[in-house]
Amino acid sequence: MTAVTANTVSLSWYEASARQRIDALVDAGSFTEFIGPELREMSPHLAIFDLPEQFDDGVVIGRGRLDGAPVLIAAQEGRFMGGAFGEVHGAKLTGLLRAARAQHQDVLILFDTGGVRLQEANAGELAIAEIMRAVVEARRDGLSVVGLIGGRAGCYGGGSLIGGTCSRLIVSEQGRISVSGPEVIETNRGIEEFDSRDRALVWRTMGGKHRFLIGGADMFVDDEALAFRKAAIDALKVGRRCDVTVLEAEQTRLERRLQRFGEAEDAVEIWQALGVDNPTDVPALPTSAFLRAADNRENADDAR
Amino acid sequence: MTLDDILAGLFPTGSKIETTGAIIAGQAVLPDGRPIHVLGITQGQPLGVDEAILLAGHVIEIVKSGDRAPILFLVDSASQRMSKRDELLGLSEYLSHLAKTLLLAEAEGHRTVGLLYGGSAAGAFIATALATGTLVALPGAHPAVMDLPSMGRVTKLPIDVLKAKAEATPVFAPGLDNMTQTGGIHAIWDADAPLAPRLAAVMQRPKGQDDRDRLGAKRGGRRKAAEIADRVVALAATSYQGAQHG
Amino acid sequence: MSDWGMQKAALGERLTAGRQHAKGKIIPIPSLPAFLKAVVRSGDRVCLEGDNQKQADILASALANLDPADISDLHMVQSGVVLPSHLDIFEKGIARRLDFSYSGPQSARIARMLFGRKIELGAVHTYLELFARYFIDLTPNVALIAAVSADKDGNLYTGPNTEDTPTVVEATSYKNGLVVAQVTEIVDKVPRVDIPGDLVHFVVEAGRPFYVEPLFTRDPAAITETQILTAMLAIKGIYAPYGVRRLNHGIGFNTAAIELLLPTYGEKLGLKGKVCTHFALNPHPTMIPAIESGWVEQIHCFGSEVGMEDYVAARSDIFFTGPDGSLRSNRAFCQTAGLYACDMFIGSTLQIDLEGHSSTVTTSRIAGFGGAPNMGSDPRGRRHPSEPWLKAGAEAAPDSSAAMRRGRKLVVQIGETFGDSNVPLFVEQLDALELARKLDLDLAPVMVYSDDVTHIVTEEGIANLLMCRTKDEREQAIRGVAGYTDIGRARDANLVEQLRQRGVIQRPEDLGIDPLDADRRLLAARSIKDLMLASGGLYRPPSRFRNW
Amino acid sequence: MEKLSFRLTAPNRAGGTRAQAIVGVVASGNLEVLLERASPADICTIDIATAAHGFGAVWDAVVRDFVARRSAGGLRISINDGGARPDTVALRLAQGIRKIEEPER
Repeated sequence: MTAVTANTVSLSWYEASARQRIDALVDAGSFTEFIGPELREMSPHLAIFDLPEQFDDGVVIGRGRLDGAPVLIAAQEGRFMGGAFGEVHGAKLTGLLRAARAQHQDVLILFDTGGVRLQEANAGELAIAEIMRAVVEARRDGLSVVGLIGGRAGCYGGGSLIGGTCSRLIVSEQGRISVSGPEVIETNRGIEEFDSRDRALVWRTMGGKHRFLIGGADMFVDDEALAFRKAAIDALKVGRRCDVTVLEAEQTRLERRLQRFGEAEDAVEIWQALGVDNPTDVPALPTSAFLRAADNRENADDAR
Repeated sequence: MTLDDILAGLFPTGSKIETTGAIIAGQAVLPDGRPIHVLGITQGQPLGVDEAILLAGHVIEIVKSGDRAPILFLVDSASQRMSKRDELLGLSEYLSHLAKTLLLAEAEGHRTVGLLYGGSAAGAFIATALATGTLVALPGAHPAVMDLPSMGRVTKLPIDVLKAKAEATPVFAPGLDNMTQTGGIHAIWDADAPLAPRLAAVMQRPKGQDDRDRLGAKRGGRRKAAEIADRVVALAATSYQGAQHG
Repeated sequence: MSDWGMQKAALGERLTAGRQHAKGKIIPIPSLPAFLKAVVRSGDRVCLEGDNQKQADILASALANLDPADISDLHMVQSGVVLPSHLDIFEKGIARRLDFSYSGPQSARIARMLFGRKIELGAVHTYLELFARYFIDLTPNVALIAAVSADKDGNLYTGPNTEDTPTVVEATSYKNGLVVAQVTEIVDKVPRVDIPGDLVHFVVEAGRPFYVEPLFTRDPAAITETQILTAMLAIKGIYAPYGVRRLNHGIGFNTAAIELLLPTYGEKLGLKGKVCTHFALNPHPTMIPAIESGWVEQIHCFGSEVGMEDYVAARSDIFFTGPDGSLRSNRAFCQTAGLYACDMFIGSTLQIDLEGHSSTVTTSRIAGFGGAPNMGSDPRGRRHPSEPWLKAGAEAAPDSSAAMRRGRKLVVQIGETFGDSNVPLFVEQLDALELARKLDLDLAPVMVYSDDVTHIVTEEGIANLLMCRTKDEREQAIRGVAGYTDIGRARDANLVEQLRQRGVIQRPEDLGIDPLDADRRLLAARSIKDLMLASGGLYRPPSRFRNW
Repeated sequence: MEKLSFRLTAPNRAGGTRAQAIVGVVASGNLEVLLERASPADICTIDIATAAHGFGAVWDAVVRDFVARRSAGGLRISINDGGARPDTVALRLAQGIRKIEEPER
């Protein structure tokens, strides 16, 4: 008989709020928030649409310590407006990344976003461009910017583009990374190409396991706050460059991906080509078995 | 204006630029005799993994050449390609990679100027035009995050209501003026004036910090972003000193 | 009289007509329309098999594609009106009269068609009641049923979804009715004989499985803190004191929460082995953690559940399985078990009135009852004692003689005071009454009658209606757990406080429950994936429930 | 959005020393509650911005019960509501009190 353990101590990253994730990630009690909810810096645009506002505009930013070292942190709240980037939300992140350079401190971005917030689409789009530039500038100063992906909203749209600028990405199986959402693909291409309600299809096309296998993410962890914490500590130890060597390596890596898998119709074909035994079983594998099966995955070490 | 008209206007002394599929690549000479690289995406095409990797490859070659010549990036695209294949292959990485190469070029001494002369939207806009050091546009260009009908579907608001709201704020509706007011576009060129001097003027602009949020504040289209970002930078400085001393 | 045997003769005519389109008993799919036209007669009483789970979908579509000029005035007698084609049959004028039990996904359309007089309604039944009438006055002339496979003799294998099939076939075939089965495939030898071929006249090889709705799959990710609180109240305030071992759960999220709290909260309360050991219940995925941790001894099922087949087969110590290894379900037997052999029914509803009547009917939706009125009723014919049954009986009539006192089945309505879109659970008057008036029905469609309900559980507390002595007490007990609904706010605070002193109303704090402890971390599984992992990979959830 | 404000006499003062606490998120059927120590010790003020119109009487009942039963004195409570049900509101308010009373680390 299998013993069932109660989930009394663990914190599911997928389920946790932005604030719970930060609390569980950093050294206990070490977090200081910048522009906290008491300052009520809310979106000035949602009222136009008669939509409710949130005191922190859906992102919590500040500084904490990770294994003793100071680190700047941003956590998106995927349940508020789908974690989408609006003007204030985006500017808090932009400011944090600019602060990283000024203070010479690494950054963790806890993504949980559907992309740009449509009600302030232009501001959100520009914020994403500004954040990407700030990430690259911080990395060129020798800083690490690590993305953590495993929330309800995934990491979609412009969020996924910011993710692509990070020095390392940590993902759980639940995490999804994609520019276009499933519904958007279905609307544009028809249900025959992509049935957005087929969640197994969605996950094997955009989910954490697939991204890890093709090198779209660097570390694969359980849906556990402590697993994310451990991975974040490790991720900050590597990948402190963003120069022509790194981008040339990424160019080679991404070209190779197109050559190897460009004709694949489905993720399972890609996993097969990667030499995974029983590729159709991949979605059902528990983490340890998956990591063994992923031995020959593509990786992006120093090529991101 | 057609692409040929634009290129002729920009480079009266001649250029060697080819368009392969939707990808523009080549070189030209500025009126002062200096060389300039020309890249871009044209014909209102979507930007997918195949296009992004080609463009990024060109940028990397330019950076590796060490010539520090400026790069003009022309944009008339749709949005990112919304397909299963592109997402299966990790489109976000390809678009980010392209953006990173442009940001790298700027940082490595190549001035990067984006010229938006047609459409562009969403991820394609971020990965191209918005990743250049200075973005200018020609009249008639039409950047968007999402078109209004799609926006209507998502927000469950009728188009008329959205249009009325768009009158009150530049913050959400598509269009060149809105994107300019929010600071995303440095300047809209006058279509009737010669283009070459305008390009030369942009090249004169001192290279520096990302000032789009400041432009947005100045133009009234994005009043909060710059102030919020500045406050975060200031808070991070003071709180850290406090923490170190405390 | 010399005309005995007329029904046999009529059946003979149908068989002859049908054989024109058959090879032996097998009807090729292309011949199905012509075949149906040949064997179905206008005015027939037809049972189209389908309940809240399995559907004879191919046969339903074929029936709906008949020409009303050829066949009309059918009287449909069927458990479920679930597929669009079930109502197309009426829309097109092929059928006129309807007796049924359940109409979940078609509840809005069936209401519109009833208002539009497109359907002549016999009655809305509970399953067991409709089955009973199959043997008395609603015996089908034709039954269109569904199975997994058949051999050339018509022996049928239903797999885990046997459900209504034996009942329908029994009533039809033994009373000279025609039985037609759709099967996925024809095989040389069926894995087990669920229906003997003698009773099956024709078989249609559909080439694909019949449709099954995963109705009993509740995603733990959607369970709210308030639902967890109601579950804690039910476990500590009802399961524990009555010692409820034999029971049935409804399909809502509150009872799913109870199932997921057994291995955690229930374990902490020391209830393992003392409650929830025997169930009349479908193979709910949310039962996996409780089963795996040894809480459950035995479960008999109405039907199966999509994705649970391998798990059930691997747990034959718990479930009823056949020689082929797979589940044997049987709705009629399980409903009987739920009626007579269970000490408790607990489930959710949409509306409860001031007397305690409850209904899932709203003015625009007629969802039917399914099995709820059967499970949720006190069987007057019960004679065997059990601790919970006797205790409930004693609470209802403390002054009567113990040896002559009927026990009571515990019938518990559980829910949050406000449902989706802030719609209150408690109402002055059930929408069912208004509906009955509009449709000119003799009987309002009430799911559980007030005199059967023993307890109401909301996040505000438990109302024990067994202990109410007057109509007024009953009303205040209901108002006393109705939270901030209009009904709840109009309570007599003094009377409610008195009821609380007497233990008629119990608040969370009276039971030593802190609402702030109602945390999702108490759930033994918080996602469908957790359930899959808890099953050791045996549970294979349908794609739409996955997030991996 | 509908705005509601309450200023209620609170029988019990909020314990603990934390200056503020926040619980919940603004989402469909959910709400966030920000608690700050700002009012006099025997007063609790509650300001609500809600997406659901016409539930003033329910809010009135919920916040009055809350202030009567929990230790809310001395608090300024601000709520952004995405149309939460009263039971969720009551739960979040109670969670907020528990959080602001937590010992500081």
